[in-house]
Amino acid sequence: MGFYLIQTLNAVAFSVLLMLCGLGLSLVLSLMNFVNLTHGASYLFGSYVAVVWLGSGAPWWLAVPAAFLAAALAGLLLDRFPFARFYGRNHLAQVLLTYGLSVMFADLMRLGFGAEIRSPALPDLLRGVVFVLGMPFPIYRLVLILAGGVLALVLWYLFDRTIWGAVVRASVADRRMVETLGLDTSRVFAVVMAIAAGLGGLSGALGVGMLSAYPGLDEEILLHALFVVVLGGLGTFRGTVAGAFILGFAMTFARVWLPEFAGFLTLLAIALLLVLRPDGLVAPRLRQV
Amino acid sequence: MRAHAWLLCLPLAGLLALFGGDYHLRFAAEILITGTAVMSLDILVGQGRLVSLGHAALFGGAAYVSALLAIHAGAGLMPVLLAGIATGMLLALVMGLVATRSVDLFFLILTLVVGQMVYELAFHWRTVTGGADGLRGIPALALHLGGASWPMSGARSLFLLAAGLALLAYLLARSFLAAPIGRALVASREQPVRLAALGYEVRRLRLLAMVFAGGIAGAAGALYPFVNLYVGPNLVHWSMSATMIVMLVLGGVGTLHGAFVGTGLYLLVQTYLSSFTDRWQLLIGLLFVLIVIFLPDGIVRPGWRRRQA
Amino acid sequence: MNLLALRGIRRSFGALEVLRGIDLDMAEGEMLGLIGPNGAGKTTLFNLVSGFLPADAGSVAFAGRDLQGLSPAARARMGLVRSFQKSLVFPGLPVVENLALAARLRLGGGYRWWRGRAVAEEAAARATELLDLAGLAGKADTLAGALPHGLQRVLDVLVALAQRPRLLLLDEPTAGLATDEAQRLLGLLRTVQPAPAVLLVAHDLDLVFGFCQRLAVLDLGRLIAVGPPDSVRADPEVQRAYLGGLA
Amino acid sequence: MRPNLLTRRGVLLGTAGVALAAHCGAPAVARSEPLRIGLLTSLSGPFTSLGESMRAGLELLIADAGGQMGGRPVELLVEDDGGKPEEGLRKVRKLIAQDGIDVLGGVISAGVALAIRDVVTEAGLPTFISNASANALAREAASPLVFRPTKTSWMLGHTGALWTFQNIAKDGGLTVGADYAAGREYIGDFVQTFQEQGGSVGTQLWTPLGTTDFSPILTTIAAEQPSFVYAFFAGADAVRFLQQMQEYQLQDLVKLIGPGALFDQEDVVPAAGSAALGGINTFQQSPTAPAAHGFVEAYRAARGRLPGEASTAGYVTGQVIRAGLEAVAGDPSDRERFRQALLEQPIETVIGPMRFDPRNNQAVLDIYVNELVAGPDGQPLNTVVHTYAGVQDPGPAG
Repeated sequence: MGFYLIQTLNAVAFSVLLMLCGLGLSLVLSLMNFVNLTHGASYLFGSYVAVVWLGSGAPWWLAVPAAFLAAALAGLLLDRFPFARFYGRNHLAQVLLTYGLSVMFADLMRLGFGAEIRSPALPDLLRGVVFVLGMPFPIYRLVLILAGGVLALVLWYLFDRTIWGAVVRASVADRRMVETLGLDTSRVFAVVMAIAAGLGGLSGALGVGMLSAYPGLDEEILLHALFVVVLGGLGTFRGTVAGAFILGFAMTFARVWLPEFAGFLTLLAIALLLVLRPDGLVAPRLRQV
Repeated sequence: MRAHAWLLCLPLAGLLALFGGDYHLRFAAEILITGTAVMSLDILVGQGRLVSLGHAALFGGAAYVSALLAIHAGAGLMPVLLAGIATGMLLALVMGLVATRSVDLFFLILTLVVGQMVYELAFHWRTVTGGADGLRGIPALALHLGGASWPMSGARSLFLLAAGLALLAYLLARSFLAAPIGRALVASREQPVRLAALGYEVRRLRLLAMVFAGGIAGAAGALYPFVNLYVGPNLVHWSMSATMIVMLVLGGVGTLHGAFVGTGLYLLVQTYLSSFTDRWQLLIGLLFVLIVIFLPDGIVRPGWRRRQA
Repeated sequence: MNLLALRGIRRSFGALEVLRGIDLDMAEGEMLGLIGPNGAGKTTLFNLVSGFLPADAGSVAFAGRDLQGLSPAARARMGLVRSFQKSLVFPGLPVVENLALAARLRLGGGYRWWRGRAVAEEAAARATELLDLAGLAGKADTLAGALPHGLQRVLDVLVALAQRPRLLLLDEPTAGLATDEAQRLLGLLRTVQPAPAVLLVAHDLDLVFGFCQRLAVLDLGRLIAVGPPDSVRADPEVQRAYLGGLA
Repeated sequence: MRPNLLTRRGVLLGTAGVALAAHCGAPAVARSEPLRIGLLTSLSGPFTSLGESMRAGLELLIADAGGQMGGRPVELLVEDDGGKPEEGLRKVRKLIAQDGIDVLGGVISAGVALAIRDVVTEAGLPTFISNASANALAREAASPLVFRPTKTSWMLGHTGALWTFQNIAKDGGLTVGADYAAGREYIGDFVQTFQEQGGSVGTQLWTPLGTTDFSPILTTIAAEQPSFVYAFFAGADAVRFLQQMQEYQLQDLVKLIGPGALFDQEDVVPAAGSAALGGINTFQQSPTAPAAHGFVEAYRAARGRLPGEASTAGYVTGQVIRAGLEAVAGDPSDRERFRQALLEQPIETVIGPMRFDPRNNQAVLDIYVNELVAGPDGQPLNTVVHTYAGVQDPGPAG
């Protein structure tokens, strides 16, 4: 009983981590119809920033905002060049551009942060466990679940329930119309790109306590994020959350029950779901025709 | 112009075959074989705008089957080639059945997923595939014809074999694209909805193109083990598919022959530039991004870039 | 037997009922004009008949066969062919190839790789014939995307004709064309042999009234009048639908 | 210690100003001509940090040797295999045919080692596998000119089982490993020896290579409360496994033992931090082994950290090559003589005395049992608690 309760909590924590990774990717896809494969690099960048921050002795609770800001700044620069001229293009062009950039960033980060595995010095506050029915569960993961939940709510409110979100969506649907209203759409896009990249960095800072940071992690995270987002239905917010939880539970329980086939089974589940629901779990608002 | 470039290639290949050393011939054979697989990917990417991240699974899957046949049954050139083609086509069919309902990002992910399933199989089915260690001890290749038998294991004969395969595959691909099905594939890239309104089943068209490309990739894969005398799971991993796309873009999408140029460029940079700097990946990435940014039509229009020698 | 028979077609988008029970018949070779104000549901009806959208209720029968569940491509192969409001040619292919693409499939060689020569030649002949008919023979090798807008519209209709349709659904084929260009385009539909039945949507009422034997008027998802031009013109409900908005 | 952009990666470490001799044609041996050592290692891909360490280790030895071996200046040519056998093969062919190397060392990944085995054998190139541990290379894939101055998987799994059986528990333990060739070998050899000793092993858990989240396994461990866990992970997997063990507070509850890679002093311990404390491993190498003392200090001076397996392996490979060359007066072109010289006399290395088994050219090594205790700086330090002397792989017959 306690065993399965904890395994469920494990699955939830992992799902939240997947959701965090997918959110930034999903945001630019749903709002700007832009495929950003540099997202994994944003994540890893955030992880490194957090490691360096925590190693420097600065207040630990500022590590996450610092990672957010650093990655957001990088996103802002990327938006100016070269992303902006690819916003209206087809997915293929975007995939190629951002994949090439991610190869470059991976090598640059290796140059800057070294090839070694880096881990953060976590504050003692986050290191304890709680016992649930006699089984240990780490406080760090509880914090992760909480942070992920709050973040998801904030984003959902911001983009689905405020005028601000409406402006972004309108900018995508009919750019010229919004511009006649006197709004600068390129600034809107820049802000969204910065937030999305920042989210990548933020999830990197939150996840680094679990996954560490090392060259190659960017690709692993990108793959997970892509699975989550595509499974959910290209960049719908609810879909990303659903995709993350399905993948998180599938991966966790495949490892509990059939660990030797876990990799294959996870892929099979993704393929089956996408064959049954070719547009993902939640049909998107916007689609490229 | 294109014709001239090809006329130049033939004497070059001849010179290499006559005077090249063992190492250079093997290297050239690897470029030609990998290039053939990349060219088959160009049929999908360049003509059908179907960006597959699972193409290495077709190529590498055929390589595994070919290596296994050679190790366990001592198969010669013809059976190995046929088995490779069949494997490539079969895997492409499965991949296509799963992925051709979708386009763009969905297609990309579904081909990636199917390709990774092949990888999982190659990685975990240790008793057959050797798992992470791969297959080695591949016997020399020979051509058996009516009782007679010619060894094909020398670097020179492997090079000539690879060159023959590349040329044949190139001619086949050209005739495929010039034929009604190839024209329809181009049309499906431009206006899939309109094409459906003409009565074409776009899915069937994409499936046929994938199976055709899979056959070529499979033929190339069948020869690969004999050049390297080794087959391992890296060959079917998605990162190999991504590398193939990088090679394709470097050489020019939609040109067919650009695939060979790009493959050669990539492998040369990887082999030689990496002796001088740890940062060769940065340079490849930069070159790639510059091409994508400043030659944007390449993705849409075939024949956009003709490399003058 | 009717060539096309629509019975009780309904379709909504969310809370919006776009089509509320359409019954319509068309005979072989007949030219029927479908008119109605913007948003009346004309394009939706086209999408339902050609299979690009499923209907919520009702049936579509073509040449006596229920089309339920058939893909757009399958319907096209039966001879139920449509054009699009936004002209959709294949811009990267030469003009003659645009037509040959359609003709080859009709001749059973659309997916051929080898041994397709006979089919290809016949398709090319058919394409050339149509180009001659439209006076476009000189443009055969131009890329379709390089044609001026008017000629792209003509090409679009020619592509549809190259499929040898029994029924042609034309959605605003004359939009953006000068009157004489439009006249010539519709004239083409009369001269081509065998002449298909045509369901024509156009905003230029003079054109529709001039060319069609029968008219159907769609308003707010209902057919409010079906009949010969004169009786439709005199119909008070039609006058209200068209003039009411202005009054 | 990264070379600058566009300087030849193979640094000329011989006498300054020795011109690059033309390297086509037969390797004519003149005394003044530099001896070319090829190093195939990973400078991109998953084993990058190991590859950089291995390169640093070998460079350190060549510097210690004054850039000379057997009276000849030494030129080191480093090539990157990216952790991929296909790339490694191409690089080895290039080193042989184009650069005309005299000996080859390196190789991190077992896949690469097995892939190049036939090529170097065919070329008759004396080859030293510095790091890859696949048992096959000491058994069915052994080759007369392929030496392995490092362990086999069996040597670590076997000694791990001996130690566990004698000092930890005779039953009630479980194993967990990364599900690929190396993991299967280590765990399989551990279980076999453990059972031969009369012990019994409980559940065997496997997780995919590159597992990000170990929580399903950790909860299983927490539920089973085993007497010990024998685990094999390497690199980032090892760091994550140790940290997550600590996160779930299993570190103090369960005795953790594994092959040395799980607690590699250079690759894993700095990142894992206190999560590594209390662990036990069997390893051919240890920073606290008496033989390693001078090397550890020199390496720390050069790179500011303690050496791990890869850097030590790079150094040891250099020592072995050097010993062989000294014995043949710097001329390895007579392959059989070179081989005999290597087989005949034991070599003193920084991992202890080493001799090669004439059946398979596999090193017979002292295997250390290391316990991770807090070092002088508070960081966990692999500390030798026992030494199994002269451990020999069963070899081709085994």
